[in-house]
Amino acid sequence: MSLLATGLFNLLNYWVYVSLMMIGLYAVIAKTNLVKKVIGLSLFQTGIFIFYISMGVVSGATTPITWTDAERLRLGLSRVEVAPERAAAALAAVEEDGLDAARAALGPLAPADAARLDELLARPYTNPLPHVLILTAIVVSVSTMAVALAIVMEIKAAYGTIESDEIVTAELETARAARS
Amino acid sequence: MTGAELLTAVLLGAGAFVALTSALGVLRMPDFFSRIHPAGENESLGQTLIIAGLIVAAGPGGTALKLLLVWGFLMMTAPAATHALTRAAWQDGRRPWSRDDDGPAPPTPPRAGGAST
Amino acid sequence: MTLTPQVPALVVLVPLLAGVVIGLVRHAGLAWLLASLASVTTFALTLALAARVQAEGVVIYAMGGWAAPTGIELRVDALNALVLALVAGMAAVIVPTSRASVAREVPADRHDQFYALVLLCVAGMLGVTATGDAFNLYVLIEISSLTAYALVALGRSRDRRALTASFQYLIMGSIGASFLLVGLGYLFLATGTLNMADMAVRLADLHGSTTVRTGVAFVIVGLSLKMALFPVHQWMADAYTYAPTSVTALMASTATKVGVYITIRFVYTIFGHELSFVIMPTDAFLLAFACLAIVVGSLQAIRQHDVRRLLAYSSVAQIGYLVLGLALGSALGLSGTLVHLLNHALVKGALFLAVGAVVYRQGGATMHELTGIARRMPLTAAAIAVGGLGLIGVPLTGGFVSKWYLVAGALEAGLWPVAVVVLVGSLLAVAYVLRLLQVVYFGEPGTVAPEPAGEAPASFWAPALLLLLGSVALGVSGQLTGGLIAAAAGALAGGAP
Amino acid sequence: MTHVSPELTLVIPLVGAVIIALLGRWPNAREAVTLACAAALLLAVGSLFPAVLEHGARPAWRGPEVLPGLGLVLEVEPLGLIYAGVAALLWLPNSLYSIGYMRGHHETNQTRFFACFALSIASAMGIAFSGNLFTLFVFYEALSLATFPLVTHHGTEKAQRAGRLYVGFLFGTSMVLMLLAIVWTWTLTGTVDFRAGGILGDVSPGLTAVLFGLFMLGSGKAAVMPFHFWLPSAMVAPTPVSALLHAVAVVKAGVFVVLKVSVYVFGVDTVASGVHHEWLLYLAAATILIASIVAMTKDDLKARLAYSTVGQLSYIVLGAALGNSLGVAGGGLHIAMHAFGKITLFFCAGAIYVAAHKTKVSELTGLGRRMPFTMLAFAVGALSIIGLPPLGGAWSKWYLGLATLEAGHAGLLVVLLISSLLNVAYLLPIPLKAFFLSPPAGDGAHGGADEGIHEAPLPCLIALGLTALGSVALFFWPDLLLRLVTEVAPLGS
Amino acid sequence: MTDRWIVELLLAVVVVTAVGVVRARNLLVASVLLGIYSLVMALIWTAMEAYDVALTEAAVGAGISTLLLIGALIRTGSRIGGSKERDAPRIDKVALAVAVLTGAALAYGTLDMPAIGDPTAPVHVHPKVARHYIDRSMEETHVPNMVTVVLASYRGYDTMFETCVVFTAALGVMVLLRRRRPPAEPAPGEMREQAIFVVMTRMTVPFVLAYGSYVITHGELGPGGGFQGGVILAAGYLIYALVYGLAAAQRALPPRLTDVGAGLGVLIYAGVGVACLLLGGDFLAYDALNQADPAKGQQLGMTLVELGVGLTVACVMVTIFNEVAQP
Repeated sequence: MSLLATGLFNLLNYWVYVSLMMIGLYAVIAKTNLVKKVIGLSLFQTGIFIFYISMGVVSGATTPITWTDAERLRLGLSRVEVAPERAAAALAAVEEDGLDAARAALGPLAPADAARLDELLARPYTNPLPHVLILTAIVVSVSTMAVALAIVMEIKAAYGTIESDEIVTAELETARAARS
Repeated sequence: MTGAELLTAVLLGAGAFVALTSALGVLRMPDFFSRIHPAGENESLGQTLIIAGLIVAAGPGGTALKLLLVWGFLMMTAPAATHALTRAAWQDGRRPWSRDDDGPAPPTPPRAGGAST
Repeated sequence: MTLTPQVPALVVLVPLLAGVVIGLVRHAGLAWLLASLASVTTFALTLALAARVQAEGVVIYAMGGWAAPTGIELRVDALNALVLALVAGMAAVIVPTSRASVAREVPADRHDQFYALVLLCVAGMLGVTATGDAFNLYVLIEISSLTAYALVALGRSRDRRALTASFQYLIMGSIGASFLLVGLGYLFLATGTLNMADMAVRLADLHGSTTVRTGVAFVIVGLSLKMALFPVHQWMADAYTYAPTSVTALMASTATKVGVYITIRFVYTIFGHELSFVIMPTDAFLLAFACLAIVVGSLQAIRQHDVRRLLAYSSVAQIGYLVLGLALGSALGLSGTLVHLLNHALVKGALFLAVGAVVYRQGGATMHELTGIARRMPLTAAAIAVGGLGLIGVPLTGGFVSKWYLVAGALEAGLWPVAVVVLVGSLLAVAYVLRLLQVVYFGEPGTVAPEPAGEAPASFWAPALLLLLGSVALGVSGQLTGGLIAAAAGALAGGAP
Repeated sequence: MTHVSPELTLVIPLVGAVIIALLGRWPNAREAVTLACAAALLLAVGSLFPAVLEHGARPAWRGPEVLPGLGLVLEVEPLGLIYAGVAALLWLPNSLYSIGYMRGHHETNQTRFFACFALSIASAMGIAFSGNLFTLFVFYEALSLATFPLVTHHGTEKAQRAGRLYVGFLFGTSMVLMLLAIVWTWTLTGTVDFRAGGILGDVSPGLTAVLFGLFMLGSGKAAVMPFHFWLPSAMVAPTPVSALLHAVAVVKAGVFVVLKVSVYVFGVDTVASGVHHEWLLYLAAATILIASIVAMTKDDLKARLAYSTVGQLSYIVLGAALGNSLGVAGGGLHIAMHAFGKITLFFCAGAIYVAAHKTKVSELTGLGRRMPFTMLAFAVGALSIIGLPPLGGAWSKWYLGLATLEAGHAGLLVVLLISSLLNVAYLLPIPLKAFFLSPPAGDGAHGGADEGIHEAPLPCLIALGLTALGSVALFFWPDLLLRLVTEVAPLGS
Repeated sequence: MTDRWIVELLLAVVVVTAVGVVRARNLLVASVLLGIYSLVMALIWTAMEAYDVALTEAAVGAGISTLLLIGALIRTGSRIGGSKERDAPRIDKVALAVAVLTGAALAYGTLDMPAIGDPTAPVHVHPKVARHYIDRSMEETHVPNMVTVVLASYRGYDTMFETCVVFTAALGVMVLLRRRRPPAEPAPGEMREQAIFVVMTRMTVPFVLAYGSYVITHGELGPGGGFQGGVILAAGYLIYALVYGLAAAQRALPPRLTDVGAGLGVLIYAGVGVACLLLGGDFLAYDALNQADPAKGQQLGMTLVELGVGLTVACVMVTIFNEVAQP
């Protein structure tokens, strides 16, 4: 099926996040221990983060920090064998009239080096927006965990147990006692 | 493969090997104190080898300096952490198991509850 | 430099800043004073904003100076101006008059943090209603929910079950918010933008993609969780029962309403009529659960012994009405929902304040404590009576007008069984309101209740009767509901993205 | 003679109710206010009669707009006038009677009784003069609410259960069935106003039949079986309330709604032409027969009268369902005739209870000697219900009979005759035994059982005397009602 | 973007760790595994070029979450090793069904998604959103780190409320856990006397605090910012508190100060916004701060805002630790 041939493999990231969310959701619903429920909730939420970040990934991209042309050229030259004086000329050229002039100033290069240099000079950026969203989401998730654990501590103080089914039986008894 | 790349490969390989052995050690060792030894060892030796490999890979410049700082910080805190763990275990009443005690390794002192699953 | 152009930002900013400042102040009395001041100012600001919306149609405010899809914008049209005014209005009525109730139910050293949490919750809800950005909506929902979890947990000084209720509320709320986040992620991936208006435009030609459909499904499920629609309503019943009564009054009249508003905004403005009703079976899904909510909620309410729990289950049923109108997909249905949104907020807020008065005097609100209070607490009993009639939807109350439009909408859509469910629902409401009134006026047969010392202080029944006046006004005057109908029609037309 | 505008008839009882509620601590002043309001209302409604009859005017009042495009509208029309006239006319004697009864019986919270009584009258006026279905429904619900405290007046467990049944049935049928019908009409035709000849012109016959069913079954107050259970159980209330329930306001509202809806929403000819309207005829006939039979078996006097009412109401429902002007005329007349007859019977029952503390029919033998005037009035009331000539009841049954013939349902005529016989069977024996048989021989200890009995308190006697005379008067001067009825459905056609 | 097989491997490790966390009966083991889970997740973020998120995940996810969980275990379990789930893990049919159903729905949604890393995906090509941030952020704000620009300026309104979420978390924890009793002096023979810990603390705490403030202020240039820096500052306080005891730590940094600090951070953030308002711009429009050169104004605004966030996060984490550590 065409889907398997090409599509399925590079969708792997999305299928990992689906399995993480399933594990987290299972833990929240199935586990009776309240702390385990909170852990399940945090797994469930971090699953979503993988989805958002892998959405922002661009193949062959660098981290979303703007590079100035000079920095790009310097990194490129460090990865390539070129005569030092030609490199210095290129670095000087990049200040005034930009990257393509500097590239021309470098003159002919070995085909492998040229390809690698061009690839380095033209590297795109990863999409910064999902990163911002996830920064917020992580902090929200930890804040929710903090309040949740505070509540669990208070439940332990009030009920003496953090197993949800024991709590339910305790409540039933108090209700029965109240009604009698 | 220039000289530097070879050296990096060797150092990183050694570091990885130390990490692998310490992981095996933690699994195979009978009681707490014999298990804490390989874990501690990885923290110091393994990390040093890996950081040395990275420094060689990074070559002279700012990154190497930062790696050195990281190495310094690690050497300061990691052994202290292992020390703290061992001291807490000792205060908790665990005693190292030795060959002439009869019977297998003490699973756990009764008071300490299940050590591992 | 007049502040009128900055009003949308101030509406959210004032309660936020007040909340934070109150968090710092250590003095309970000052905290209450600041909170009341802030809530009243916010209400005035929402009225000014509503006036501007009346004049300009849609008020857009770009945050940080960046234009819409790049930055975050606040977009206020007739629909959310109304909900903003409702939320701020309810806060302005409940917070200033909550001093006596809070003093009785919340430990003394927690008062300043209590009012800080209340104001932050109101700020969250106002932010949710005003924002035009989808992810910003998620963050603000989290704030209003986080504060709500802590506020419900504060009820533990009276009943330890408040803690389990708060924990259950936290788990369900977080799962709901996460579903919403995943849904928004899918829509963001398909359209590339987070701004609601821009997303609406881009979604128009993406109806085929499975990503968009799953995104819509998850957003709807997440919002249903937030609204406590039928299958996932248990957390609300416990939370409203064990939270401090002034918290319940505030949340019962605002939290679910904001949930319904967001659903309207998503279904009508962002997804559009065709995507949500033709391609996706949203209407069938929501209608089915709405009808179940009405019947099961009302049946549960009839069985309850604790009046707060009775009112909580009644809220579950009333949310069924709101969602039913919204799912009909017609101007009539939507008008019904809007009128009911306003009416239920007023009536339920008043009822919970009245119950707060009983808790203040009798220390609890089970049927036993409410027996025959009419003699010594006539005004509180009157508030409960008029509120009960408002719930049933007796003619000349707001409830009747909304019931009229819901039934008309259902019939116009050819779904006469839905219309029958709405009417049977109000019949069941007669059952539990009648039971409540018989206990309040004639006394529970066979029990002699402790006599309340006397009428609760005015800070209880005065706001309750004021809110009920609003509900009756809604039921009597045509222009008031006329305005709502126009807002509904506007939302239906997609709120002019 | 200038006529008064319809909303005044609403304002008088409302204001009265407020004043009565305030005058809780001064019973005499409170009673005076009740009587004054009753008199004022009678004058106001009276002033409307010549306006409607001579000038054919339809005074109207458009109230505030409750829903965009839909407001409270009051409009006087002949049928409404009959009902309002009966209600206003009987409020006076009923108040008089209530004062005597409540005082004689030392009832508690009388203020609430009289205030709710005035509110019920106000709602009755609202129903009578409603200009559209919406206003009708508003006051219909208001009537249910106003009479609920009256039914649960004693506050005992039995009263509360009767109250629950009362609300369950009345709100159940009105909220679920009638409101559904009203909103459906609104969505289908866009209007809910009453218009002569009906407003369901362009609606498909099938849908009309459904709406007809919803409206007829929706008015639970008409106590058509199987929705009649609330009526007998409401007997637990004090007798003036039963009088109000049966004769003056509540049940009359039910059948009035049936009549008004069939005339002004469906139109007399659509009712006749519709093939799906037969079921109501048979249901009404069945109710008449069954109710009369059950009444015979009831030994408790008030229960017997209750079932008699259930039967009599179905006469009017039958009239409405026949679908010809004679039927409507018969129904309209029977509202008034039955009102006067039944209220007299209830007054007598109450007087007997107050004076002789007897509630069972079997205990009434020979009571005529002790309470001649009450028993005489009872006889007059009974004759009017049976429909014999010297009493008004005859006219309505006469027209109903003609209507069944004209509508071609000869079988229904037979049903009417049988039911009249049944009426005789369960009503006439009571006065006959009371007058012509001697009371049961005193069994030693306390001598003749009826020694201590004497006539009921004077206000009760005046009231039941007035209503008895009213029944008789209606026979000799029915032209006032006849002209009203012909205004609605010209008899000639 | 490191090559694909490394990312796939890490993802596999993460899923296995997640299953391990859920199945571990001993809650302490589960908490530590969750810490490892967060660290591997941080590795994944680094592999995907999301360095800011990686730093936050490591600091907040691994650091604070594990701390909170272990603190909760101390307060709820009998002994640190002893707190254990009561019943052996068995499969709960209903929960499994719900989870699988949700998973299936999510997977169904992924069918039409563009492949990972595909540069023509709508997310990357939107002219006014992604493209604007990538192409125009340097020119409009002279701040190289795009994530910080979007975080603090373009979507500054979001981050303000995020700071409020952190402040609310502190409020919530205080409302629930705060006791009036001062913390007890630690028993003698504790860590304080041990030379090793004293020396280690004296050596590392200053560096940690320095590094924390570096991370806050250098949010513009490289990965980092208010959240990550704030947490690192709090970590410095934690080391001190663990070694010298809570009482000594609270003498150094009184709780009253951290409560006010938490609120102050949010007020700084909102204050900057209001300042822009008063200077004629919209709320949080930093270019109003410096009429001459709007880009300078943006930089100034962002730095102040990051300071506010750093202050709040540091104070809130300290407060939460104080509340949790207090028996």
